Amino acid sequence: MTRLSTGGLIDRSRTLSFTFDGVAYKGHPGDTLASALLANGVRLVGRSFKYHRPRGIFTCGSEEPNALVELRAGARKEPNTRATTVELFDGLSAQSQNRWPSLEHDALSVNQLVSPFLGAGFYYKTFMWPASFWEKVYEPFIRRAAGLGAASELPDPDTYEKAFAFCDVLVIGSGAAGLAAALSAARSGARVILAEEDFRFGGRLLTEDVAIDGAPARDFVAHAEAELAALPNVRLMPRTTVFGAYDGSEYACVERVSDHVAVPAAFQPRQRLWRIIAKRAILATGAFDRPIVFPGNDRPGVMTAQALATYARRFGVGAGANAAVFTNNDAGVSAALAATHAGVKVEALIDVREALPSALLAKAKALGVRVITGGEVIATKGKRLSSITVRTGSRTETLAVEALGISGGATPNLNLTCHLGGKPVYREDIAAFVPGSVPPGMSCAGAVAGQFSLAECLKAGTEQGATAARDAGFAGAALPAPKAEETATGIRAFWQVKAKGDLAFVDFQNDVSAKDVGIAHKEGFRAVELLKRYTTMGMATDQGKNSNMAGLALMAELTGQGIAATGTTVFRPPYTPVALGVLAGHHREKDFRPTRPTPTHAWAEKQGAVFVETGFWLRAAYFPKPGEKDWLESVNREVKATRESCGVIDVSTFGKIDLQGPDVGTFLDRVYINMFSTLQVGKARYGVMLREDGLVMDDGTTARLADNHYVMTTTTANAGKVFQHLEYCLQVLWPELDVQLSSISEQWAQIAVSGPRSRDVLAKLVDGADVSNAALPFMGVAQTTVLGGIEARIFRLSFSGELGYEIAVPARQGERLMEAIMEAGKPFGITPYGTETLGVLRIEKGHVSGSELNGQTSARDLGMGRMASTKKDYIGRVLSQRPAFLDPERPIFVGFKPVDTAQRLRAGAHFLKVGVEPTTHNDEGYLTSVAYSPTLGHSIGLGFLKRGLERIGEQVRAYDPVRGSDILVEVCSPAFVDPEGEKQRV
Amino acid sequence: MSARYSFLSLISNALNGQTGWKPAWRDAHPKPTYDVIIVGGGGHGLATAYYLAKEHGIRNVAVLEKGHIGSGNAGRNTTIIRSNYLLPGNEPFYEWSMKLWEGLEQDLNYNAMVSQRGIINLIHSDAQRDAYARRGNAMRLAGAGSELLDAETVRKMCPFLNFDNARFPIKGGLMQSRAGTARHDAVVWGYARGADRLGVDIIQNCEVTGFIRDNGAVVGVETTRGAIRAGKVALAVAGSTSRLTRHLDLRMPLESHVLQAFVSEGLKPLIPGVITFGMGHFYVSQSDKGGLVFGGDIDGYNSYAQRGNMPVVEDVLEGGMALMPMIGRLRLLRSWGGLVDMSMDGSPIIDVGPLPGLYLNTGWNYGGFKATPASGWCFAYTIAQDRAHDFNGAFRLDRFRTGNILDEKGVGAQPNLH
Amino acid sequence: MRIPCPYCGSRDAHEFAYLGDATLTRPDPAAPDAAEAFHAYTYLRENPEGAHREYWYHANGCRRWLVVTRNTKTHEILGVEFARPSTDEVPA
Amino acid sequence: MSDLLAHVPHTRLVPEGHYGPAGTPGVSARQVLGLAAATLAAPRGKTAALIASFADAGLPLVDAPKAMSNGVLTAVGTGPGRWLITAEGMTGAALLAHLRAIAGPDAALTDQSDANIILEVSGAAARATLAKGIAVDLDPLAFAHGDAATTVVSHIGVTFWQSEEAPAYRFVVARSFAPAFLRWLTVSAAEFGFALTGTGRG
Repeated sequence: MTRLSTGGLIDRSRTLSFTFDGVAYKGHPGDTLASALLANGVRLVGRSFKYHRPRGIFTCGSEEPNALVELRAGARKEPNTRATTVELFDGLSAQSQNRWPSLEHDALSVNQLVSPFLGAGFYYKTFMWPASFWEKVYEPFIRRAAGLGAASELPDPDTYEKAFAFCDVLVIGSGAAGLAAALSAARSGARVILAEEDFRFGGRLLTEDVAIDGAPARDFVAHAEAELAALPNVRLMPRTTVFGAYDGSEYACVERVSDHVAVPAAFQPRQRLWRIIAKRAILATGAFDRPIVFPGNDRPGVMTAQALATYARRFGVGAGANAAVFTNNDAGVSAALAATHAGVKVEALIDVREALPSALLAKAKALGVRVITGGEVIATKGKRLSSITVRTGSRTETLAVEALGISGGATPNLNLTCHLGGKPVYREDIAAFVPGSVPPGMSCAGAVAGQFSLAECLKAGTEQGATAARDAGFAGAALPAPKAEETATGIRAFWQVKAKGDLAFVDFQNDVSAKDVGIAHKEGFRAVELLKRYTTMGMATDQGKNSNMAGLALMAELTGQGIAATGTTVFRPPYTPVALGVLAGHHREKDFRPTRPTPTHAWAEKQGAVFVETGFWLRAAYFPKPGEKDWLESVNREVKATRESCGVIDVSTFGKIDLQGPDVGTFLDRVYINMFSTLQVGKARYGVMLREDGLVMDDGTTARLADNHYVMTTTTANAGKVFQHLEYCLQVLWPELDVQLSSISEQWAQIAVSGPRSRDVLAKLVDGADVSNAALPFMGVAQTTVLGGIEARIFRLSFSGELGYEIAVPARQGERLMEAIMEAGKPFGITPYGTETLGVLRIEKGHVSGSELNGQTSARDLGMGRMASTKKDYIGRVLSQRPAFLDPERPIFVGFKPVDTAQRLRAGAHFLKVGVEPTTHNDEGYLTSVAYSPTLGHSIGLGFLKRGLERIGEQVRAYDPVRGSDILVEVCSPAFVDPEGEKQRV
Repeated sequence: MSARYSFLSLISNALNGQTGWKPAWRDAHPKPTYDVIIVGGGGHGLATAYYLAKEHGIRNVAVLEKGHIGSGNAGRNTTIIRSNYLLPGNEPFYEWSMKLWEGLEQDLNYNAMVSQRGIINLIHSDAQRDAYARRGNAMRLAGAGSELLDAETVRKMCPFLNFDNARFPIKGGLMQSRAGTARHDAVVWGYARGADRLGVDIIQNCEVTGFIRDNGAVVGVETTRGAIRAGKVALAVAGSTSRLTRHLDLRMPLESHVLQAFVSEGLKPLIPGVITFGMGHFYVSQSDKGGLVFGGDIDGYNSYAQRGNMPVVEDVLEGGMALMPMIGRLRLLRSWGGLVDMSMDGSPIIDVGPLPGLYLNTGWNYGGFKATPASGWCFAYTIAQDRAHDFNGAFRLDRFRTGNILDEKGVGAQPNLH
Repeated sequence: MRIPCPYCGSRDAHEFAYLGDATLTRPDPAAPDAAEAFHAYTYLRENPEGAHREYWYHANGCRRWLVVTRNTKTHEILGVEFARPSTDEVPA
Repeated sequence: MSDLLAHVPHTRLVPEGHYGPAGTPGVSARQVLGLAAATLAAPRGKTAALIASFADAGLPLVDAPKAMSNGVLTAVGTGPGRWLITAEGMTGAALLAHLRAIAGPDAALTDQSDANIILEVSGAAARATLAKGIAVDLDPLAFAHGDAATTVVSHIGVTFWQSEEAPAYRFVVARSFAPAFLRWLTVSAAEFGFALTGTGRG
């Protein structure tokens, strides 16, 4: 056990139980999984990606590259979870990953032996012989060996939410700079959000052994948190990671609402996605302690000096029985001293520098820490660190230690400044990249901006908090920054210990070593992006937070270009990995998109309808009756009943647009290929509209209710698109036209009654209106009432080819109308039908629908070229006259029937001349829609065929190899039933 | 020059501490003149240079790249290769590309990790099945191979898909088993190395800033590294095409848009091949390294910013969670944005002209990666022969004038809908 | 990305439907060069890197077509106005 | 996957009841029944004249996203020169006739009484709930009593306005989208305790 006897922000009065790889351990509230593992003496936690080297806990934060575990089990298993960010809870279970058969004895650790082969770019140079082996042998092996943790493969049982927030000042990070910024902005009255990825506010102040305004830093944190929590204009968001900066001062964040408990509480999501729109943002995300490259720098027990100090001070944990620290900078020294002060036995402080600030030396002396200046760690030993070898000049010395804190300097955590294209700039004086240009409205305060001393952080935070609030319109009095002593921040740039021996790692998780950087250099992969891609440096789950700096410094040394000229790779969202589920929120499975029921949905359910998704709508597909063996039998019955007597269907899903104003007629003439200004009041007309490129956009009927009042219908699929198009025409193309549009799709339920007896049915519904052929002829429209006073619009239209009416009533009356129709039609055996029968009826009539209006066909292709008026211009007219549109070879809309009528047509079959090879060159068109016609007793189809109209009676092959079909069909007129259209006019 | 890779070279380098490797391609300096200048050191430009040298013996070729090779879309895509197109003008071209993929690694002596693990386009309605049957049959006609799967077969292959609680039920799929993925960067490096070995100059950090004109003809380019003349100047710069053609007072049938793509943390093998959702904007595959590589729709507005916004991120993952609710606890590691050259009908342009001495390769929309080999091959042919090959015969610039448009989706002249 | 709609105020861009280049004018269909003019109008684009005038439709808002001037390199919104001439509108 | 609504068909309104932890609900919603509704649009270039006519008739229209009420009618700006007008205790036809009398023959009037459902959402946690889907700042400083917005929530277009200081909000949701809207509202409000009335027993 390495729990220190005192100290730490943990609740020692309470004990939490957890397991790792099945072994039970205990920790305390306030622990992370990492601190609890260390407290239990567990140092070997994972295996690396390529060589399966033993790895431990390297950091104390979200940048952890090594300590990845599978957290939880079953459907809640979370692979690749950083133990350093997991808040310990009672009952937690975690497993190590990427090892077999066990973490202690991992078979693939043999990869280390062949590491001389496995340098950067190895894969690209090999596995090519013999050619067939890649997919069968090599790749499956590589795939199994690669990857990190394993997914549960079960649906995620938890819920997620999304939310929006707006504020004047968003402060990201709650260390010294962040707290100071939040305080000064909040005191001005601005709406402030303080987001902190940790479960505790305070950042480094929880670790550092410093005083603010004369009191311990932790007291400052507690007071600041209390003041902010009490202010109504402040929202504190712990456990919230700002992971992306986006356009419009928008910041995307994940709030981990329930990750710190075993299972989310009732009615609580696991996580919540926030999109925060902030007038100003202050980035106060601090800096990471970065590693130094030296042989064996990856052994469990080696960690950042910052982590060593944090485990000691914040968690009361010694990372080992004893430790050493290896650094090149004052913060590393301070960390060593802080750890010592907290009770860690630090055997030696090894600094590459020859001289250290005297104040630090004095502190070290007072604490009894041995200081080795001008020293380097050149080797380490142990599956779990047992010793290090230190070189001072020509002398080497081996020290037995279980932990080694390393600090190569501070790397500002500036990820978010890059998301809108900002490029970091290198500062020689602090040996670090600092933010270059930042997103609009953002400023950086504290260590992220290269301000490493505590006093600087507090000052910068206070000033920028006030400035941001002022920019957002809140002029508060400038308050003094909290006071703290200047902390030492000296550094000597130092990246790599030059020593032979074990691999010296740059990127721990991806096993990229200094040697790999050398290979990339030799082979010309010298630009940072190429270096990254060739070696995979920086592509691990820490996204290069630990590795990029040293990697590019090594490359800069090899090229002699210098670090500034070498540059750094670009950071992109997310700042840390984000659960995919939270990005979907509520919209998953059946709630992926809204489900739109029709006005008669409940009625159709009662009739036993089978429903089908039609866009967002759910429509009745058919109405099976007991004893029917399949859908076809039901549909055949529905078709027959409609053709012979009467059928009924809800067609409310069609788009319906109300057009009012003196210029509607003119307007419609310009959007339809045919004329509408000449339409008589009380009449409807079928119209086709094109896109400007001359292809058909949509079709439908439009009726004239009054001189200045029309009602248009669109197809279900294009309702929104057509409305948008009409508004475009009115507002952009012809703003001089006085036309007002309203969608009335939802206002009216519309029910089609079709068949020879439909007039008899209608007559029973209307409140006395004359519905005779004379009074309400084909394409006539009546505005009247039905069922004793219900307002109704009756359109005498026919999609089925039969005598038919579409009756529209206010949507709440839809179900009542349907029931009344069924009652009125009972004597005639009225039969409800769905989209399947609708399809059969229209295919029998040769009417086009979505399969033909596929956006690739012109009016001429559809056999409607003659509908186009030559007396006017309309959208699409000019471009529909292009040569290819008039090419006689162009596939034209015709009908098809099987030569052997026992055979079945299938949509999607292509047409070939008889006797030719099935090749793309010989492709002559395709079948768009097919149906079994109960009226004709065989399969029929519609489609497009080259020179189709000239080939009526010809036999062609309908070639459908994907369904194993290849049959002879005869080209025919698309109007299979009642080609003269007499039935609809009776 | 980079030596041929073999067992021997690998072993000798293992023994000498990996010190024997040579640059994969020379870092060439521009010469005053070339027979052909290819602007753009992405996959298409480098492949064009390779095939010009290999197939047409034209080796006095420079590839000019404003940054480093592969820094545009070649390194920012989702690595999918497939030949499952619908239209007769498209499908034979993509099938030729697939055939070139199948021999690419032996041809280049470079392992681009071509992995033919298949693609399934999921079907969610009867109408969609018909549309996919039409496509599958078109693929068969072009010799590409395709299979129409029923729902049960899809379930056996991908039991993790949401079959039981789906907003849009899965009713089957169209599969091309030869489709799959390739390691995108390796394709760039393989072509660069191959072209270099045949004598092509690859010139990085050389941005074209203008064109040299002679009597209307294009006879060279101005660059940040000086003027370079050439008998033929070929553009293969994807989303930057309009930026260059502006110097020639040409307006192109193109808009530059942003397409975001995503990769998860590495995982043990989870999904086979490539899967596309038919009712949302989501497609996914798993890389050799274990990351789920996925994407969806373009952001939908003109952009040169190489980054997108949250609504599309959410839209993609809503599709992902609708289709594969097992991915909820897996994590997004990285997202990025590519600058895509959306054409007005969603199909590419590989053509001679429109000015003498100028050759165009553009309009790849969000699908240029899979086309890389055939694009290079056909563009090389077109440059060398001054006419299109049959494979790219439909990819003419004047098709918008004549009406021979190639609109696979049927959405018309609005690039953000393709 | 947020678009300051002149009617609705600042709104997320996903409420809007994008069309594209707003510098184009529908040509005179009766002009002798109408075929070429419509080809250019329908298919050819300036596609600038930088300021771009473009049509956005506030589909989930006031249903107005807007002309937004936006920098395509930075996504910064430089200006927004109603597409329909302002003489038709009455200030609030 | 939410178990909360596992039993509620996606085609039905979420039935009335209490959702979430027991106790005083933090959010309440009720379907407001019996309202007539219509869209009113000014003829081209005649918005000012139309506003004047309504001012004379005692309904001060504002050409902005605001809700204005004269006790009988509530007019909500939905776009330039365009309003959604709701009325209590009137049929759609009567509302249309009433508006026609004020607006004159040229204004476009369309009955929408059956097109939407109207929901009133209120309670201490109303803002926190609505923030889970509405990308409009609802802070009292930014969106006050009488302010209105047409926007999208959970892939559903809505028009809403703050109808009471307390706060309470009235939502107009297209009839076919109402089940999906209520699903979103219910799962979003449940953590605060959610009382839903007026949607029937399911």
